[in-house]
Amino acid sequence: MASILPSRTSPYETGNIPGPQMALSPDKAPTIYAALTKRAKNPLLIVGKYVLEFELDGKLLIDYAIEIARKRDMPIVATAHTLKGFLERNFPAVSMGLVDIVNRLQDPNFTVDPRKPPPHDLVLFLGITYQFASQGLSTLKHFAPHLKTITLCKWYHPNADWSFPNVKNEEWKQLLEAFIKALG
Amino acid sequence: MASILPSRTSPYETGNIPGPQMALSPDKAPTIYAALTKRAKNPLLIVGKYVLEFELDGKLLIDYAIEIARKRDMPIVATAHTLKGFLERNFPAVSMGLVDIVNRLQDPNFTVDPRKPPPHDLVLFLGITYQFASQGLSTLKHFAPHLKTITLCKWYHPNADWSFPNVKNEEWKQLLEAFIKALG
Amino acid sequence: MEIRKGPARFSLKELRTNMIQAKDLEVTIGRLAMEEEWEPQGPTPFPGIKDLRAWDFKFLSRYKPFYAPFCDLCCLCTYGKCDLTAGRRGACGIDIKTQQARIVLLACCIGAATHTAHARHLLEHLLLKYGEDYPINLGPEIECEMPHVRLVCGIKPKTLGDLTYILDYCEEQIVQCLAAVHTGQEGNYLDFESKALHMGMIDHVAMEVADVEQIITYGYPKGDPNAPLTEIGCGCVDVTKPLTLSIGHNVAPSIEIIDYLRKAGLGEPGQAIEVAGLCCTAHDMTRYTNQAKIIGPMSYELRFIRSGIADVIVLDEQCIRTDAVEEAWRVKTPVIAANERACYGLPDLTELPVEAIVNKLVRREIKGAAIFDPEKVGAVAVLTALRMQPLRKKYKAIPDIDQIKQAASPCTFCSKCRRNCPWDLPTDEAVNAAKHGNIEPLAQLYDRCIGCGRCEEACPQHIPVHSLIVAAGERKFKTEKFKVRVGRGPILDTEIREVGAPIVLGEIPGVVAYVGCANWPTPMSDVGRMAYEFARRGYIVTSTGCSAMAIAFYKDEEGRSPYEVFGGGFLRGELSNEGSCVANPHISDACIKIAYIYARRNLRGNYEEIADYILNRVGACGVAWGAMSQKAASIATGFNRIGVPVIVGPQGLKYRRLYLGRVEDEESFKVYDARTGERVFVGPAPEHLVYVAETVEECMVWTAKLCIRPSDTTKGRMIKLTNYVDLYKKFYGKLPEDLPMLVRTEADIPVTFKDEIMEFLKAKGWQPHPMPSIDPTMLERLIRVKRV
Amino acid sequence: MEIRKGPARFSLKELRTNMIQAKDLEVTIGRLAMEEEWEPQGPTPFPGIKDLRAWDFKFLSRYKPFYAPFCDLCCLCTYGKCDLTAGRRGACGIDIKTQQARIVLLACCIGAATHTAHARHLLEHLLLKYGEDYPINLGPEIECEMPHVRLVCGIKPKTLGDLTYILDYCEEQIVQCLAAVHTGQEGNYLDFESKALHMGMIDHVAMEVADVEQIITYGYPKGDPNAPLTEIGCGCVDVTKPLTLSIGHNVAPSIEIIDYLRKAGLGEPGQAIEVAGLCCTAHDMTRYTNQAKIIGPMSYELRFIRSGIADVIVLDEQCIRTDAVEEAWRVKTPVIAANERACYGLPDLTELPVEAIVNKLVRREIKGAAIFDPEKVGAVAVLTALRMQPLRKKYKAIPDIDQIKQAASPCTFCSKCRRNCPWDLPTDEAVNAAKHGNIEPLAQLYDRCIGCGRCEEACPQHIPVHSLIVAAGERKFKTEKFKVRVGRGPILDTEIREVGAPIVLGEIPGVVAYVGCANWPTPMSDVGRMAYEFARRGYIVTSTGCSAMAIAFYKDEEGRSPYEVFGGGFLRGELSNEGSCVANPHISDACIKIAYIYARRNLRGNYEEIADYILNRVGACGVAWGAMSQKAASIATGFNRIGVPVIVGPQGLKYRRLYLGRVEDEESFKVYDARTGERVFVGPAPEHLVYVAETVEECMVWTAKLCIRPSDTTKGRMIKLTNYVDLYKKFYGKLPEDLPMLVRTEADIPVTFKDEIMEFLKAKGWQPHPMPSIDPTMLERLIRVKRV
Ligand code: SF4
Ligand code: SF4
Ligand code: SF4
Ligand code: SF4
Ligand code: SF4
Ligand code: SF4
Ligand code: SF4
Ligand code: SF4
Repeated sequence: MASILPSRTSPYETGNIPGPQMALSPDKAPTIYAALTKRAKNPLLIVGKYVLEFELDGKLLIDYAIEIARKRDMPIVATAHTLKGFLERNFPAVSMGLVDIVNRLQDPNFTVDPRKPPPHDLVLFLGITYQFASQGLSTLKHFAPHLKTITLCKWYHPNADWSFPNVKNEEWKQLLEAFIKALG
Repeated sequence: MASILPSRTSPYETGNIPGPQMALSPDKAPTIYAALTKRAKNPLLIVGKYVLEFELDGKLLIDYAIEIARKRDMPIVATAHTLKGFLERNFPAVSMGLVDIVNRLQDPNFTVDPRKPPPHDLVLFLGITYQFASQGLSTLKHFAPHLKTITLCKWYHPNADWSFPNVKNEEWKQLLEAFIKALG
Repeated sequence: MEIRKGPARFSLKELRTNMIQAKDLEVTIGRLAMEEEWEPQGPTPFPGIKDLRAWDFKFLSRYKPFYAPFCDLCCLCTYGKCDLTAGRRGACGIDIKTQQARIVLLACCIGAATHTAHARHLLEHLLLKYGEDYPINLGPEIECEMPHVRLVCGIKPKTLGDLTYILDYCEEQIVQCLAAVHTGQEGNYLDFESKALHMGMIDHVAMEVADVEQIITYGYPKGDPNAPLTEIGCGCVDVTKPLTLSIGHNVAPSIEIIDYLRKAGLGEPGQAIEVAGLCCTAHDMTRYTNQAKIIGPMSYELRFIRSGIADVIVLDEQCIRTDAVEEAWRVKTPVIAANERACYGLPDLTELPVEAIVNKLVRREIKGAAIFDPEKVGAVAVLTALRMQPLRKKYKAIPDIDQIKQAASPCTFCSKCRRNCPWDLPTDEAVNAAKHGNIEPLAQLYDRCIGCGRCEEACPQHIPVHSLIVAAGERKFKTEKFKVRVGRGPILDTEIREVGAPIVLGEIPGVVAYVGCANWPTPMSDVGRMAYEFARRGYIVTSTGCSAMAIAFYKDEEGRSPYEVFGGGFLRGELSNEGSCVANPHISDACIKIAYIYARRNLRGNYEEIADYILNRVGACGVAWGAMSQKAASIATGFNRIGVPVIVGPQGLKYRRLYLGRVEDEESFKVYDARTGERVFVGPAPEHLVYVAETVEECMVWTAKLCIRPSDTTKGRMIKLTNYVDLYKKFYGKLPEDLPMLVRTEADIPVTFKDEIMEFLKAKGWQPHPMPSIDPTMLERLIRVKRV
Repeated sequence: MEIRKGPARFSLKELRTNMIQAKDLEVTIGRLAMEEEWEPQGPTPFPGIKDLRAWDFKFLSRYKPFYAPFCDLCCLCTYGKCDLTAGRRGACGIDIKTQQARIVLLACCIGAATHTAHARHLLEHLLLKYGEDYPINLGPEIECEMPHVRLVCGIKPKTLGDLTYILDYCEEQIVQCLAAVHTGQEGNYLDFESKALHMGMIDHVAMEVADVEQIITYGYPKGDPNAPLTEIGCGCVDVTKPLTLSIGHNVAPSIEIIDYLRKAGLGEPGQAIEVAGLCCTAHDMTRYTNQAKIIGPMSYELRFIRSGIADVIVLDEQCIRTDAVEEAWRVKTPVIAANERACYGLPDLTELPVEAIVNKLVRREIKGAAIFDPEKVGAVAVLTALRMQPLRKKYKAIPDIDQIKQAASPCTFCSKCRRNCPWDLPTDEAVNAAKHGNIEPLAQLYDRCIGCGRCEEACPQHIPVHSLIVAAGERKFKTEKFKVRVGRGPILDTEIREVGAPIVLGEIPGVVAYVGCANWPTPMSDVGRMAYEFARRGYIVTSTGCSAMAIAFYKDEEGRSPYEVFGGGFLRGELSNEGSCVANPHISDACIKIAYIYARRNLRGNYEEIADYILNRVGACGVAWGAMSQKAASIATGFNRIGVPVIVGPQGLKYRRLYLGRVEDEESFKVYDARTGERVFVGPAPEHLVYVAETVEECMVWTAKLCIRPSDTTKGRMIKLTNYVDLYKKFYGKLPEDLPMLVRTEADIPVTFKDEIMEFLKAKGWQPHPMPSIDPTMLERLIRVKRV
């Protein structure tokens, strides 16, 4: 029979079905995402409150975020109050509310990173409240045709262009580590 | 990137996304559907206007319908004005509008076939206008928990429990023939 | 501000409040017709949500709501999206059935609001122009002039100003019902349906107000069975002349265009300037002067705008393509938005002088202007058309025939166009054929395409698929020209006197109303094919809106429009166009007037009894073959509440709800015989209140069937069955299975099929019914002799 | 029917019609306050859709609509579903942006309709009880008694009866705007927004009517800063006594319960019988007598019904769980539906004698009864509770603590519960832990769970997840009891006189309003945490509805409720509860009154100027941390139109639209200095009109920031920056980046952070602004000296 929500690549929240366009979630996600990130001219990482809350085997998500950003010399936008964590780690994140950054990303003349010409052509999401992130991704999907989005959370995010599947922490950690590794 | 409507197993009509529960469309559909049909205690075939209009290599869809029904000694409900075709072929179809039969199928005490006890536990759809069928399938999905639905059309029908994928006529013919063959 | 003379007026809302205390007293206030003892007040004047709930529940126990959920989710509040699949409840506790009913109510609220807002807005304009004392006079042959208002409100308005109160009431009820849609309000599907039915009823009241106010002030035909014929089709305009195109439903600015022409010495429409319309506004322009031209229904909007023929476009309200301004800009046609409810982001230039606005438009400084003064719209539209016409001849967005192949050449045959087409039209094959030089498949789509443009939106190659279809159908497009009858408005009391008895007795086999929008499954001429067939069979055929237009696109074997073949009366075998969508209540009004004039039932505040009467005795059936809009949903629901069944085309299932009977549940199809109080099984008469047909053939069979009523005399039943059996045999190939229920005595059997049917009945073990002729009612209180 | 004495009355709609012709004449009709020369009439009395459009477009050019589509599809008509992904247009031509704006308008129409219908329905009841001449009197300290009505309508109602006209107007406008939602109507997102803003404004007018009518007739506190404290929480009821539970927003039937007790000699609530309420009805019961008890916000409905404590449940309207009747039936609590808008399919027993209804309910012949007469509801509810109480002690749907493990045992750890939870609460882990004997994780969810029940709907094992959470939190559930201040109603003119100047000058750092529903991202006590923090900092803190309740659930270090700690005035460092949701306009009214009383601006029909005033000078900010409903959407939008920014919680993005400024676009953040006509950049003051915060910390920082206004004096700015910088540093760890824009001169710099900030500014190359102090306005016409 038909079943509700085959687990891995259906929207994490049961009802979060946006429409015909839903994220790809390829088997070799870490490698593919790393390739996309390396190829991108001006990628950006946006992180939310969970980077200060989620731990994977004792390592806070924020430390993954910083590793990722460093690998690619990519700016981080720290949403909500997460700036504090970056300051503690001496990482020069830019503080901006999720909707503020998403709003600006619709503008092809905007860049967080003054060293690189606009627009941001790839945006990665990590650690943002699921439904909040989903709505932000929706804005980008509809109104920022010049960029692609990747989510690195443990939830399948239909509104992204690319998303990890729904996974438990164990596998998530592997995915994140493989991604970091593939970033070179 | 994410793309709109990967072809085979996304709703045939672009916008026809009902929700989290969408039809399964397995690789070995003909065999599986034949097994389901054989296992069913009181299956029913409902056909619509296209059985008098669609031809596959010169053979009208109505003739496929009759073959299928005969294999399994299954009643056919002929919707719209399709009864005429069955009379011409001396097949004793029951004439009823799609919504009339779907309405009754919600009732677990209803059977078209007086020889078998209610309810119908499996309902096959063939040759009904796509969106009309889709809505009828929706009613059954939500309000007829005692039955499963299979669509034999060349469109992926999300509201069914089981559906063929989106195919061109060539492949459709093969699927139908394989199904008939597998019915034994 | 002038202080009005005469006695004081009270708002109906105040009256209602007080009437709760003074239910059985007669109201005698001010100038409202209430003081007249025209009829005793019935039980439910100005009914609120709860007042007709018992009636709704009664007939909903026979015609149970059938739901076809269109979405398994709900996204109405921030708890969502909630998954309601197969009975799961949302965060507010709602389940899928209740949710569907809720959305139905929402659609009906939107529909009723649209007509009410339209009526209110037009009324404010007309009050300024004609004054509040302007009398409501529909001519000598209409004494009972606003049956729905009388029936529902229990009052008899006499002047334009009185209509204000009716709309107050409609607005209040709409707001009450809309409130029930809120998260965490109504929680039962039957109650949602009862409210939807309430909105349907209110919609008919509001439409009646809207049409009557324009009929009386603009001098439209007042129920004229011989309303003149006029032209419809893209080919009916002289493209060498400047052309103003009005789109929408609220005719005020278009009337001002015509008046401006006259005042400015530019003659009648069609002389110096062509004045054309799309959708209902076009109907209403021709009711003002049949020199105005009707381009076609909503499905013609995109093609006509893109043709670049219009020199100026005036948008009023409703049924406007929301990309109209962008499409017009592409072909350099300036746009005027003339209505608050559809401003299109255009700058409000109402306060600028006419000349200044015209300059801005002609110089393309702006895509268009919002002008909220109809008179100014009239002037600006005409002057802009005059100045644009020489400038813009060459602009159009539809390729020439010889450009089709090239335009089609990037096609990859990916079929995305087709999969995004609401009707699965084979655009992929057609474009691909055109790419290879054969435009015939494209041309064949011309008649079937409803002009929605979704194919183009989906094409990754940005091929203008719809434009290619129109280009391939160019000859047809440019030359097609048909005859349509001008909207006649209400039905005459004299006609009711003539047809009342034969309708109730069944000797006129039925009243069929073709109504609603342009989302047709088949070429729109099929609506004409159906109308033609039923008029030919002696049914009374009526029509409104886009469907009234569609009928004109059918030609009989001699090339005549149905309107040319049949008279325009509400008479046996005639075919009338009542007018625009707001003319729909003239059809329900005709049913009400049968009860009033023929059966002498009181109307005043007496809704339940009249609805019961119509359901059991007036063999009327609506057909909304292309119903698309929320308005169509509320109109159909209003027909249902007053007892008239409706058939919709296959997309109608997306309205999410039908009312279906199950005749095998005999108890539910029993009525009282008012003479004895006995419960009598009446068979499927009618079987359903809203039904969806898949094909034209099925639709025709069901139209005949849904006209059958318990009150039919044997002669009447025989006539109805003759039509039903004949159509059934023709399209389905045999006798209908439900004949044993429909044939009550031998005398009911159609002569033509006598032997065949007798044999069939015998085989089925048919026995004559004990009581072929009854005085049917569902209301216990109408039983004259109580059962012992 | 009694004919009313006194001069004639005219419906406002008539007046509006005529006023179009007579714009500048004074209206002197009947008893309406219009005749009084209390103020010259402003430019926009009774504005229609178009009349404030220019204002909307003006500030929307700064605060541009930001859309987060919640669905890529549209399913509103039978052409659909249309795929609108990334700019594809639907069959009607609409695109995704316009579609989102359309849905926003729809939500605002529903919200405004709900309050208007509520106000109308309650008014009809009150008119019967108190008569139309009942004076509108809010006590000696409120001269300006209905600021929104004065401002919007340009009239000054004096009696209960006069309110009818205001609602007529609201209903008309709602219907006009709802009509614009119809397929093929409005086609521009800015125009949809303008209409949504219009609906928000109308909503505030309707709420003002709704609250004033109950304040004056029921004798609620009339702006009493010392309104008494009362109890809230499941633990505040004595479960040994019979208990009536009212759920909803329309207090009429609950008042009748209390009156019946009194009349029947059963004393005050809490003596013989507990009278408790959930949602806003509870607020309004305690405004009638603080012996009534508040159970809690909407999130407490399911748990409290399931607890089986209630002996009868009275549903009035709004914020009712739509499964309430089913849930009540499970625990054998009879239900009374007391409102047309929420009948729940229950039989209408209004006409039966009280005793007969009670019998049916007590004998469980029916699940409940619809009774549309509030007085009868009062009697039936009390008598039913008395008779049910001994019968039904043992019924509840929440397991005992020792049954949890067994109930959890079928859990397969499939996580479907969690994936269906709106807040992704770890129900899977908690149930699984309980299965293995550890109920602590379940208990920990007690405070975070919003009681929606979606977890249970998803569980394939049918484990009652929510009930298990409540069972695990049993001790808390049964004993929790807090203090809340009774809703005080309007703000006193005297208070405004005291705080007007310091607010406008910025010396009171802001007015913060905690409003809206129970869809909270974090435990509801966080609302209290925020309110506490801002009251402590000297802000004026106000609250309504579920948020006013949530505040009570916070305890400070000494275990005190914020309401116990802070005074209840509209004063520096105080915290007031205005009342139920319909008390929201008292907050916007306070802003309006600042303009009126402190700044002596005219209110009458002068909306634009006052909104401009508030946006530029009144540092107020709404926080709707758990906003869920359509009402919350329209309330927030109404705040926006009058110039008050709002912050919503993370789910608020599902409303689909924010209004966000981009302060780097300096031109958009320039205002006129009314004294010179010069354009002055004012920085982010305020930066956004609707903002979504992800965390409480972010919300607090933004609350402080959104109170900053161009009118701040240096002292005022310094105080506001002190709070903003302090919070920012505390939660974000450094100085805010936008300081260079906010610090205009050195004198603006908070003393506490002086050196640090100076250094920071220097590093940024900051220069003092040329014009620190201005008379800011966005309206050209208010410039006193025209720029040369
Ligand atoms: S209205 Fe009810 S079902 Fe719809 S989203 Fe809100 S909570 Fe869910
Ligand atoms: S979508 Fe475009 S490319 Fe694809 S088949 Fe249609 S016309 Fe050809
Ligand atoms: S414009 Fe015509 S062909 Fe294209 S999608 Fe619409 S109906 Fe189909
Ligand atoms: S029939 Fe439908 S599409 Fe046509 S004008 Fe009326 S509402 Fe519009
Ligand atoms: S109801 Fe319509 S808008 Fe809502 S989720 Fe379903 S398709 Fe989307
Ligand atoms: S309203 Fe427009 S976008 Fe929505 S379903 Fe209808 S045609 Fe499609
Ligand atoms: S009831 Fe509580 S735990 Fe269950 S889904 Fe709702 S919020 Fe989550
Ligand atoms: S859905 Fe039910 S079975 Fe699955 S994890 Fe949750 S409680 Fe356990």
